[in-house]
Amino acid sequence: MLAVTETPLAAPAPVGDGNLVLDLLTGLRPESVPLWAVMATSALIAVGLAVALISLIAMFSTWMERKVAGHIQCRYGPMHVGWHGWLQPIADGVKLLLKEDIIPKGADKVLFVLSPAIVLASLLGAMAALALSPNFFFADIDLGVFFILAMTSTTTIGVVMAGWASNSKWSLYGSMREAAQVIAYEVPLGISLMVPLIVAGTFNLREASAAQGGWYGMHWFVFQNPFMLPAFLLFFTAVLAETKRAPFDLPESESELVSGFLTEYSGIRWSFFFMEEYAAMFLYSAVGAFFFFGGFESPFTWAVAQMAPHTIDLGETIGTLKLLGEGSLLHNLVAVATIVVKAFAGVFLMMWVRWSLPRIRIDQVMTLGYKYLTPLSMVCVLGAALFELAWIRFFGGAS
Amino acid sequence: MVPASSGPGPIGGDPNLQRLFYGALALLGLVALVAGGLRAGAPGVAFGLMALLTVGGALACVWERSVVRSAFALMATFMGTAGIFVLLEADFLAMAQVLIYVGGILALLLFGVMLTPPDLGERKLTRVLGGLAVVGAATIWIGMQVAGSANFSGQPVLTPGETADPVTAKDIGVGFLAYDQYVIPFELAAVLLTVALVASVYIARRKRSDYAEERR
Amino acid sequence: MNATAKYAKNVWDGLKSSLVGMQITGKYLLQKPITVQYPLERLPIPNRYRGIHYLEQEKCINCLACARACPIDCIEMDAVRHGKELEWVSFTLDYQKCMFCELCVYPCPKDCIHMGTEFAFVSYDRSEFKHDLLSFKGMAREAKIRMLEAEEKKKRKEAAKAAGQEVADEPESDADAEAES
Amino acid sequence: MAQTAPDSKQGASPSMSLDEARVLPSGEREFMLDVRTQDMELNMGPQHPATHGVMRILLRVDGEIVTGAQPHLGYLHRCAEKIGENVEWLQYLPYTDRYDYLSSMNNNLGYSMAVEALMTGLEIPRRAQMLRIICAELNRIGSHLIAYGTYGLDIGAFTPFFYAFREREWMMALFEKICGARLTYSYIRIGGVFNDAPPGWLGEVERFCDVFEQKWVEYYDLLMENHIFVKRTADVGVISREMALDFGLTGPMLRGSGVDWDLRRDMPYSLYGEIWKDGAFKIPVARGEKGSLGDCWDRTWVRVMEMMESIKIVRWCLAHIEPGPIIGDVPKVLRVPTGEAYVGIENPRGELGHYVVSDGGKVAIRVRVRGPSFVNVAVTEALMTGTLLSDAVAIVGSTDVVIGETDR
Repeated sequence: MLAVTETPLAAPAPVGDGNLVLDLLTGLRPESVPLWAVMATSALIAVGLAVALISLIAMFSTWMERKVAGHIQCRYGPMHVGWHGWLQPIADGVKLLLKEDIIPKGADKVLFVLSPAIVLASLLGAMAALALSPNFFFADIDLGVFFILAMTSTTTIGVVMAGWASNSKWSLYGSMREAAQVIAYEVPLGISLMVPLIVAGTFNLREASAAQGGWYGMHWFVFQNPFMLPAFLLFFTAVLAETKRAPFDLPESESELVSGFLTEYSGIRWSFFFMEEYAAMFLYSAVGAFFFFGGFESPFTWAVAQMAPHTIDLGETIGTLKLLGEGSLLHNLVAVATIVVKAFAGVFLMMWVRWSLPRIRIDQVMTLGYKYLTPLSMVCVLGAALFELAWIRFFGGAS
Repeated sequence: MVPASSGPGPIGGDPNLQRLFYGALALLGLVALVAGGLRAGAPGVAFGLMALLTVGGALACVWERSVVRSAFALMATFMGTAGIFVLLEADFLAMAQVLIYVGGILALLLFGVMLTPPDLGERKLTRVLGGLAVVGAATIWIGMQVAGSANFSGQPVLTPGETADPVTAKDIGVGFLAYDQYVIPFELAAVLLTVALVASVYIARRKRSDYAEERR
Repeated sequence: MNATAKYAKNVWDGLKSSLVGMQITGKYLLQKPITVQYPLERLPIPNRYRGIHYLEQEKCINCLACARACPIDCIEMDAVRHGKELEWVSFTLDYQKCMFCELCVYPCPKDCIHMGTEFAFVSYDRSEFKHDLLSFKGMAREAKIRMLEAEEKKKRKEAAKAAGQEVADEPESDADAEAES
Repeated sequence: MAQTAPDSKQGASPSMSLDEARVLPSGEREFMLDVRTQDMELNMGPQHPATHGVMRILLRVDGEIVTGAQPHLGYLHRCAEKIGENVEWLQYLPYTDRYDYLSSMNNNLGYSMAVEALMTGLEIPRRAQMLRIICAELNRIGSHLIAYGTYGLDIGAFTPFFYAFREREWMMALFEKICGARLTYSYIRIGGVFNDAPPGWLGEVERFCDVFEQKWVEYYDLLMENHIFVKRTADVGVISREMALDFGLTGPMLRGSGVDWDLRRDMPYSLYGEIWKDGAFKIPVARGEKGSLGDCWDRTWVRVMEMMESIKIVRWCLAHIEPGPIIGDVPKVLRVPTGEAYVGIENPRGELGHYVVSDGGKVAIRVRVRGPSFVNVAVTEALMTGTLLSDAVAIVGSTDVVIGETDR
């Protein structure tokens, strides 16, 4: 939807703003098909891709989580389905699909069914702002990060709804904790993101990534400002709380609330919440990668971009296809690989933390959010801004 | 903390009434979508959808008997409003709307509302009638105002000599802070909200005499 | 400790102890797991393991010592005695009750009931937990032959007695030779 | 600590004065918002991850704050004491395995010693005593490992549990080699032990001690020193010295409150008196290092430190063990002389007392067990009031109850 309304409909000229799918479709368009239909098709393709991406991420992440947990705990983890159990998520998915669909008797049926949908839909919306490579993205939103923050904050409502609709006291506890926790941590999350935003000067993920391309692709924001690393630690902590990961997994703290807001859920509805959790982890890790660790930029991406351009002609309708050089196919592929590796490195870090640390109590979660993270992130923003000012004032702002 | 189902009967009230209401809502939505599509193509459909979310959410909020459901219906209203902001190319406003209203205020609202036991006598005609009269009068007045001033031809209204670059909603979004004319009302609204918050806490406060009774 | 120092110490402690914990778990992440893939690979089970019983039926004399020693009376045995020989009807052990305490093993005068190393015991039906430890029912072939022989000898003895003759006992070796023929 | 028992019919019974701020032991002031709320009854258990079995705790909660708690027992009652009055002396031994199934060796030891106390003239060989102590102390380590690991689970840390189980697995493999069972050993018999150690077993125990000492450091760093863990457990569920004595707490619960009392030293049995005189081990007593004395952290600390002391005892025994007989002169059909005896021993969870009465026959006429968990769990009711729901879980975990023993 956003892709449709983002560019003015009347103006035909630069349609895709460099988006590969949209460019391809526009190139193939016969005269009789209106432009908005092409853009709608492109948007639908993007939605399908986002759904597939979420499923893939969730599948790989569950496998990874079980493997990481297993090996940290001197176990193997899943081993039987496929090589080292890599097909286990599919087996689990089939099992979850075939499970009996249970809705508790006292539950509010409408809300009970609706809440997994809301949770997953809001995350799908957030995925729209994610750019996978410089020329492959769903919707080029100027306020990309802001959009992601806004959409992921909506999942809270879904979780609260799940807890309420289950009509179980444990679920209610889970949803109350979720509401309190997310409200508390959205503030430090946003403020700690301000630090790279000050340096980057843009909300857009692609532009932020492009700003880190110097130094052979290693001119990342973490190296640009001394306040960036503490800001990243604060951001990481806030992300753990936002995605309900241990040590902040209070909404579903197993040992206290049985399963929290998930207590009454089973089967595929239950798995929707987990898909959301893992996709949110990936998404936030990607945001962290874009705004702290160089986004698409790495020495590999830089090397590919430096190659001499090489194009092949694919006929009149499609036009030319760039194989090497900046903005080429190979460049995009390397960029995709870079960002995926970086994002999964973040996911791995979250898992590592989860399997190492105990859970925090709810009042300590509040204390940590309001008394530690928020002021510290404000200090970081102030320091980063002053540092930038001083840099520009005394060194001519060559950063 | 009383669960939703503690009242007599199903949560939503009479199932037939529920069906009637939501059927009418779906019909309204269909009308909105078709009308929008016929009038302005794809953006029209998008607007119809957003209008349905906004208005339907508001209606469901008023209709629903369970307070928590009402609060959840509010989410649709907020999202619809955000969508309309997007259609008006006020992206920042839309996202701020979602972030603050859905992620923040609605969650806080739910926090409070979930602690409230359901009011079983809330849909009595005598109680609803007064509110209905006020709301109806307001609707009629706003409708008349809109009908009098709206431009249905689709063409921009230009006074002779003015160029076609009017103030967009995007500018209004920024203007809340930039233009002097909106700052005072904005701040006043903030003060009013704070006062309301403090007042509600004061009303909900447990008095010492209450303890004394319970301790006995 | 004033408030500021406490605040800083909290931040430092939280960060440091988390990193120490992650260092320990990270160390194990790279090591080889210590568990085994159970159905494919089994850990060795020591000889003294108290698993499912087995019975050396030929030695057993139906003395009920094990059944008496059992704290929960889960052993039941039934045999018919033909002179010195035993005809087995049943020797059941109810594994729904059995708590594998090994108290049944020690009183056995013939050392014929043992506990094996088998432990996996899965069934869809509870009645299957009542195990019959007998490897054969009735009598062993040799025992039967011995019994028939003894009976025949008795008959012959009686017949001889009836005939008024005093016949000396035949030597064992002859009896064996006859049995084999 | 005046307590108001939660009453399901009446309204809230606030445990503390709501219009005053509660002053925490650390000096911070905790305020309660003065908003009208309604109390809710919450059934924690019988099936709940934090109740360590089938215990049910009826909580009365005001939001996250627990205003009343009442543990309900009896879901695992198996009439163990009555069975003891119906089966022969030796036949009761497997039942003792089952009340505190995490420390069966100690239970066996307690019961055997109670019966031996009646059998005058029965001398237990020195090697049997040594083997008994080795097994009991190894089992104490295993039991404390479970306590440590599951407490980590209660607090939300998964991994320490698996590390604890790794070492416990080895310990169980050792027991499997010496007696053939992994959980319900029935190894220590009246008059001695029933099997000598297989060849090489003592060497393996030595290796276990070596490895365990290295791993123990990791346990301590991973959980005990963790800031989150400290914050979750310090100043939570504080049992004062007087309160501990009033509730009759024993074992780590008592020592966690700073009372220096251990039956192994103060009422020595078996060879413990000799080992203590040799200076082989110490009794860890909590000092309130991270918070106030007697909090959950102190109790866990006592357990973790006791593991190391047990290792020292095992090492002493390994150094002094000599070949010899392993069981005294016990008749096959046991007839215990008339009399009554009470023997209390230091179990991992506290004082396990066996009171047996004999009329000279093959069967006891009375067997009574004083289970430490049963006594210790009573204190949760007093501790939980006024804490948060998460603290309630932490408190139940820190009492380290085994439901098999509370119910027997």
